[in-house]
Amino acid sequence: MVRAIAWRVAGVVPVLFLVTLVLFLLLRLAPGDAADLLVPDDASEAEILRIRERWGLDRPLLEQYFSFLLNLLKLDLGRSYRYGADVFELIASRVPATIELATLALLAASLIAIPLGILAALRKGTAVDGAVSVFAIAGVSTPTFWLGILLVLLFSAELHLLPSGGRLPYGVQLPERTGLHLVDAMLAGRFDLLGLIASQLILPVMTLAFSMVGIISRITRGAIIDVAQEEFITTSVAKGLTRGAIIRHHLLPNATVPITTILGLELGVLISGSIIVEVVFSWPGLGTLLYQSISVRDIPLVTGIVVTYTTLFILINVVIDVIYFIIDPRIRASQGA
Amino acid sequence: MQLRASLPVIAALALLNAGSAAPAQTKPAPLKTMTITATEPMTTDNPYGESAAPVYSLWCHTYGCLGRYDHTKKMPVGILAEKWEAIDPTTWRFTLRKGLKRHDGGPGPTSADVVHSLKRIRTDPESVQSSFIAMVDRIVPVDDHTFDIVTKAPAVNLVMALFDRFIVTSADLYAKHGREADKKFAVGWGPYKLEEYLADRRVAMRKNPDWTESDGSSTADSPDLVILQQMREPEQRINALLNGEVQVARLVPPQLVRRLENRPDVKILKTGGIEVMFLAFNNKMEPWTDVRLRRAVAYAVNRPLIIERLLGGYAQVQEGLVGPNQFCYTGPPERANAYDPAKSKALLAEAGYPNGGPEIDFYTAVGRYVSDRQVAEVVAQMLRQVGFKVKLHTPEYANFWADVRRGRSPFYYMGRGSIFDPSDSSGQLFGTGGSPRVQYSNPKFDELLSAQYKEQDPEKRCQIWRQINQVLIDDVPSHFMWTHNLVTGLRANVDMQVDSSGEFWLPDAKMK
Amino acid sequence: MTDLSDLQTNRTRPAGASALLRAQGVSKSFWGRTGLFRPRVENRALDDVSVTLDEGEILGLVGESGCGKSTFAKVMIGLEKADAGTLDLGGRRIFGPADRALPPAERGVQMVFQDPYGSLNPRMNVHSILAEGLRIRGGMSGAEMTAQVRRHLDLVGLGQDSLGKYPHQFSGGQRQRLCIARAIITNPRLLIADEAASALDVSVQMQILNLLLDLRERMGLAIIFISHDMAVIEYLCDRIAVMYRGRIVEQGLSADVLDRPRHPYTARLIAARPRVGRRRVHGLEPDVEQMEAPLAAGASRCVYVERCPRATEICRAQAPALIQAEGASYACFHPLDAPQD
Amino acid sequence: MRKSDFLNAKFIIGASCLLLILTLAIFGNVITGHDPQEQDLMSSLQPPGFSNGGYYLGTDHLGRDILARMASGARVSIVIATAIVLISGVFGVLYGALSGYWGGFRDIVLQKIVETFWAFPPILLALAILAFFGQSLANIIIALAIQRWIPYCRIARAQALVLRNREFVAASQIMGAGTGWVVTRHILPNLLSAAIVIATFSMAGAILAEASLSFLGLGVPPEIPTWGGMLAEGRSYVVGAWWIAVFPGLGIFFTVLGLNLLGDWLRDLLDPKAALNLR
Amino acid sequence: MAEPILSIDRLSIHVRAGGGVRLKIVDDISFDILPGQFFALIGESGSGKSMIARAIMRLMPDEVLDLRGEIRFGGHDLAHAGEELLRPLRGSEISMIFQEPMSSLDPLMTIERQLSEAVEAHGKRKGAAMRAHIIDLLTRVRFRNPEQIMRSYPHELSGGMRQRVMIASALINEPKLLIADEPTTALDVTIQAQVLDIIASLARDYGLAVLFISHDLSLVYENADEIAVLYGGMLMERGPARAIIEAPAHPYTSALLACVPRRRTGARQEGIEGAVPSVSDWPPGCRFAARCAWRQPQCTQHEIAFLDLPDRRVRCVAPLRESAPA
Repeated sequence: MVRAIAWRVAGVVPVLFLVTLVLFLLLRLAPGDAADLLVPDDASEAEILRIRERWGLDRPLLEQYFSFLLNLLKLDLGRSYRYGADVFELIASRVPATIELATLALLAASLIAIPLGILAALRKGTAVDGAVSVFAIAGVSTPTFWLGILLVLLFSAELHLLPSGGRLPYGVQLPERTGLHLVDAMLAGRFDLLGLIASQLILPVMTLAFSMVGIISRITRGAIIDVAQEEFITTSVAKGLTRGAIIRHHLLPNATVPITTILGLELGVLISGSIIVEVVFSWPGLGTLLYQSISVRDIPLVTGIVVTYTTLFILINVVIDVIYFIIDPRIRASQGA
Repeated sequence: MQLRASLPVIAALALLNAGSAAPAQTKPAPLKTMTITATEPMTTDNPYGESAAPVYSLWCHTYGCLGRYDHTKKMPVGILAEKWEAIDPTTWRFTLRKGLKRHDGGPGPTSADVVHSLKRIRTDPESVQSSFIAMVDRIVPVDDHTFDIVTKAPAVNLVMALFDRFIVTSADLYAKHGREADKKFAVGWGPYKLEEYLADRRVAMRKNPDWTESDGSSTADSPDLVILQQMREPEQRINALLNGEVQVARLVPPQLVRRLENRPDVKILKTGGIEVMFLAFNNKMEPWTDVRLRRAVAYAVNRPLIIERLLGGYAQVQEGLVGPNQFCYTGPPERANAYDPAKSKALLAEAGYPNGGPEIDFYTAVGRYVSDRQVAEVVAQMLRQVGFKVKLHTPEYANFWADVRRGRSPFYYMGRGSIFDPSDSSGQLFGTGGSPRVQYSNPKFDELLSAQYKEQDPEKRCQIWRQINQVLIDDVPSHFMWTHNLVTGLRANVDMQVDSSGEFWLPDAKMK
Repeated sequence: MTDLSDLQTNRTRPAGASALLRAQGVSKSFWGRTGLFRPRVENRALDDVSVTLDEGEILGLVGESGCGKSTFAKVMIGLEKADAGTLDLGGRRIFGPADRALPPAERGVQMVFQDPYGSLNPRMNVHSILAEGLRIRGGMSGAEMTAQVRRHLDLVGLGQDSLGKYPHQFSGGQRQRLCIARAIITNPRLLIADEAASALDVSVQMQILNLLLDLRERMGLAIIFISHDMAVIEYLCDRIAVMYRGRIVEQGLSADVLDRPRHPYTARLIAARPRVGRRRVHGLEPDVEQMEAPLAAGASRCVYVERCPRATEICRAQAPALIQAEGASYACFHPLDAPQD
Repeated sequence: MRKSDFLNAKFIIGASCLLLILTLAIFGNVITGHDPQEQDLMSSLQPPGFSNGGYYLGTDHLGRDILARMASGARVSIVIATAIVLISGVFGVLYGALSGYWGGFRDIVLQKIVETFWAFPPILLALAILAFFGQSLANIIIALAIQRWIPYCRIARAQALVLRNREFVAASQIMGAGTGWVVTRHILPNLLSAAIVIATFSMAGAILAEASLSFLGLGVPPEIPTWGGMLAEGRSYVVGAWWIAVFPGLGIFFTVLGLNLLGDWLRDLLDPKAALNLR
Repeated sequence: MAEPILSIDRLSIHVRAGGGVRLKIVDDISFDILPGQFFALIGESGSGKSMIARAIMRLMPDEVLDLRGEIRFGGHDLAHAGEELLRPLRGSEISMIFQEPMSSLDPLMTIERQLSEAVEAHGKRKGAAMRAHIIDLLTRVRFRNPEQIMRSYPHELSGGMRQRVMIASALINEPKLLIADEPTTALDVTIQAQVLDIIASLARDYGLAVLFISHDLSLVYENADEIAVLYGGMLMERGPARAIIEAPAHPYTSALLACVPRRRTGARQEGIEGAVPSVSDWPPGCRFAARCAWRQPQCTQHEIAFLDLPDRRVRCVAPLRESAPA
């Protein structure tokens, strides 16, 4: 299994190479120059030239790319044009926020969607199924930004129940270990902070989760229905197992594989697609950082973030593989324990 | 990158309340905390690494700068400098305040620190501030607290150029720690101490107890703790203000102002701005070489209507570069480019387009200025009404700016920020050999511009400016539209002034 | 209708060049992994398989699932490439170590598959299905093609009204007829039927077997019929080759093999065949199926040793060579016609 | 409720939603006398009603007729969504079908490229394209299509991997069919129904994606009214002039709802397992 | 004569087909199974045999609209019993094995868990006793190494082995009736014979009644006590196995027997002409008439009633007792 994971991780190399190459070409060929955007309006041409030289923007494209690759091998992503800071550190300071948001959103969506999906599948063709369907579609058809705006309007500006955005207010002492606030608070034994952290998380998580409920409940419903048609389910009925036992022991475990697949894919999509929610809620995550760094053509930062996304994406896939491995003895056998 | 000083638990609790919007709790020693929204990117902790008014303002509050322009009193006032005078056309003598203590208990600012600061502006590889000191030749220390600034040419506007921008940092600390000093020893002499700097997210400052204003006025009511919280989305700024998460919401766009109206816990503060919005022509690109067409554009645009109906009245029509909020404003110009579609049509016919045309490409920045895209849409429509065949482009800002800066945009709507003293910006924008954005060349303009630099008498200088402004109005190298009003939302317990630059001086702010 | 079957079964096989198909020493291994980075394991699907077949003859290739009989079909048809051995069909070398393997279309071999549901494209109508081979080959007008299609519909006993119908409108047996029509429309010299009747109801199975016999009579078509059912083989085939774990363990004329099986495995297959009116030989083994390890290349033992009631030391020590006997050849140290030690 | 009634309900509601939108797209401009582009600052932010100069659904901040813009927006949104679905669908299906049919090394290489696209944050690609080629209808379509072909590719590949082992493919190969022949006659027709189901869902997604791009300021040029653009612009007016955002929001909701219901219906219809098997 | 353990009385099954059409796929079937009897239900595709098997267990697909008639088992009418009555019977009193051994076992569970689950569901044994019982059963279905089998997952076993596991699972609670729905069809012929032998010998050992469903008369000949032949949802012939095989009375039974391939010594064996008619177009009268070599005009005119012969019942106007094909 370790080998299988190693193999999977090794598979990331060509992908990373392609990603960086495409990215580099895109950013370098696109109009709009980082140097133009770094200096103030009234800067002279000489000033712009100086900046270009400083960041090596005057060197040939290939040379720039190769030095980037070389640095990447040393795990050095360079320095951000815009922030002047080490890209790796900048990203490290933002990644946990995005991961916390995406993971909780996925968790929330799963907790709602999977039971709904199961319910719809078990009551296939009834009004319950229809209601779940409509609820799911409502989630799918509401633009994320719109939902976010309305939620803030309602819960913050009017009802004053929840904060409108941001992660933690200033002055809250939370020693950062993982960067995931809920986890950090628990590690530090600051259970008093959990409510505060949760209050900050609730709206963005709800917004992000709502759109996923539809997809996940559909997939769950489909997976359960597929499994329910398998012969071994009939066998279990023939054995005289109770309905609950069949659902718990046979239906759900066998539906786990397709559901896990979609959850993994969704988490990947979430991590790279949470930009809008991060913008709406001023969430200091990777998405906003990417959005801003693109708009100022901060190439090292953009590249660094995309490399991070790609790596996270592959990691998620590895985790999914591990889950398959745990669930499914057939996969265990084919990959060698 | 983080300056996490330990904080009394009490503050954490106070903020916790603000954050969760629970009813205010009474605590033995309430800390007056003011959270202010920020939109400009706070990207680097290097005080010379960014060039934008809010960033200068931040460092002026913490490290301290030579002085600032007090928009209420309409005069420059010192911060670290207490006195300045021109001793000859190219030399200004400055005296630093004595008795200031560095936040870490170190000595007050000296001439050596000023010299060091100039050097950093010029040579720090991360510095992007060298433009505003372009006129400075050198700084000569006279004694510990006195130094002379020698300019390359006569520069009446030196003080205005340096004030609000020239950040003084400690030479000692930099000598000891180099660039690390900005991260770990971000201490200066200003009225606030920097407590936390999270790039692009949040800056926290605490009141410097040793600070006294140069005029001795009381700072007792000013906030103890000030947090600049980055919030780019206008909706969010409003929501946060209404929810009590922030006390000051800056840059409220006109369409959202109504959400603050008639709220007992919120007040609206309106300030005339100095960011001049204009329709710029590239005067060397067809068809804009023809002044008749430029004028036709100017007459076609109904500025008062746009201000009233689209901008909610939160803007002031601007004729020329020097409007009521600028330095040297001497009243309305003799001739202005008022809305007159008939005249516009006549000019078009005269220029050879009696039946509509020419086909023009019109670019606008998007999301950069107040309602920029919407304004451009209205302008395009108005131009069409007189006969222009307009194609409106809304490129992403980086591309827009790259094209504008390189002189590739023929016709565009944008703003020129913080024109208070119009000297430098007008040279750069409209002077012969200036930036290629406008490509305007008029010997008369150039001549007048260099004349005002040499004019020491403020009154006469402003008269020259009146002429310059008229040239710009008549020749329409760009058509000036308006300055937006800066609308700030304040919680009811906050009392403060926002300058026309959009900034504020925290020691003057009052909080209950 | 002349019944040629007696003639066929009584014919002695001329040795040598006149054979339609000569497969010699065909071997094929699959390389599987039990885990990444583990040494790959060779799994011999075909081990030194030699078979000959005359014009108009029906050869039954019999064996259980996984014995390699389908792999052999794929190798002959060109869908799999053999590792070693030669294949000659009608005097032409279609595969050999030094020769370019002929592409499937040029070999003159066609195939009918087991599953009548999976072997017809559900989105194509009968005309397109039957005409596909003609279209690919080209050089035929639309009218000619339709004529051919109609003729072959007749030949396999399907009505002309089927032309515009889709596969789902047919029963399993009718589909199998369509498959046969599709296979013979390009005039192959050899037809391989891979379990072509196993998935059908007994009544329909007999129809399909009879159709194959008809085609052999009318067109002189040579057929290799692959099955696990000895009864079907017995009914249909002139010659039988028994395959076990990639090897031919016994082959010969049907009557010889069936009446006097030498190899214990052959005997076992015969005993298992369902026959009405005769009681089956009960020889229940303690474990009817073992979990068998994949057979390594060059294993020097009899492939059947694990299940063979007659196995002795020698069977475990070396692989039996093919022994020629009257009417058949077999690979066994302890053939059933020899007294057991 | 029996299953078939339930299915029919899905079809009826789904089709009525789309019919409503189509009616709006076709007849919307007939009902209102206004031009969708026509600005009238003097009557900006008119609420909906019948006594406000014929602005039945009100006007936006520039005094443009919401109804006229809804109608044009419906057309544009439908065109955008259809184009995106067509481009991404055709490309993705072909790519996936070939990749799956070939298998082996070529499949690995092709799938690495897919992973690369998949790992890219979608917004980045859209932004890069819109930045590089400028904002136009065509570029929006390309920018969105480029991220949306992957689901088709995945399903097409998965199906092709199964189909290539089907016996009718083998039969075709034996008769000498080449890749082109097999893919066009045997693989593609058999994965079409799966692709159509994805297409209905994807079409809904495309409409939303366009709205999101507008929110980030990267939508279609301002002359072209789209629901996404209207919604994004209307967000500042949601308190006080709700109609600017609510109508396009409803438009999006009903279209997406309709498409999803039809997609569901189609999937249930095409699902072979759902059919009664009496053989 | 002993009381029948299972008694099916005038059972009809209706299903819903596309377009709201209602089809009767099982038509008025009656038969009894005595304790310890090996009862073979023979029929080709579309004869409705699996539907009958599933009706007894009430494991029917959604399409089934209703059951008419009675299925009597142990004093209950299973055709109209509720879940709470059926569940304790399933796997305990009546158990069932299916055609596809590849998909009848849960791929994610070890064999041991799947077997013990069946025991636990009825709470008959626990702990070590249960384990010993499982090992005993696995030995009885002729696994040489039961403990290894218990640790295995289904994918590690061949089709025949899985089917034997299924048999073990079905017998684990010592039921009174075993329903085997074509349990050997998917297996190789050699394995088929053995699996059948295992079922038959275990049934003898346990005194178990077996309802064995197959399309192949030749397969069940040796083991069956009683045979019922089904065609187009109707019972065609029913009687003792030996009698039916040796002297079939219904032309269909006879034709089926003729379809078992034999050595071809002269003329070919003729199969049955045509195909099984599909449910939607069953003809009036005898459903086999169209394919029958002895067809007479009255065959298609009215419903054919059962004819009670001394040793069997047959649904034919002219049973093949004396007559021979023309």
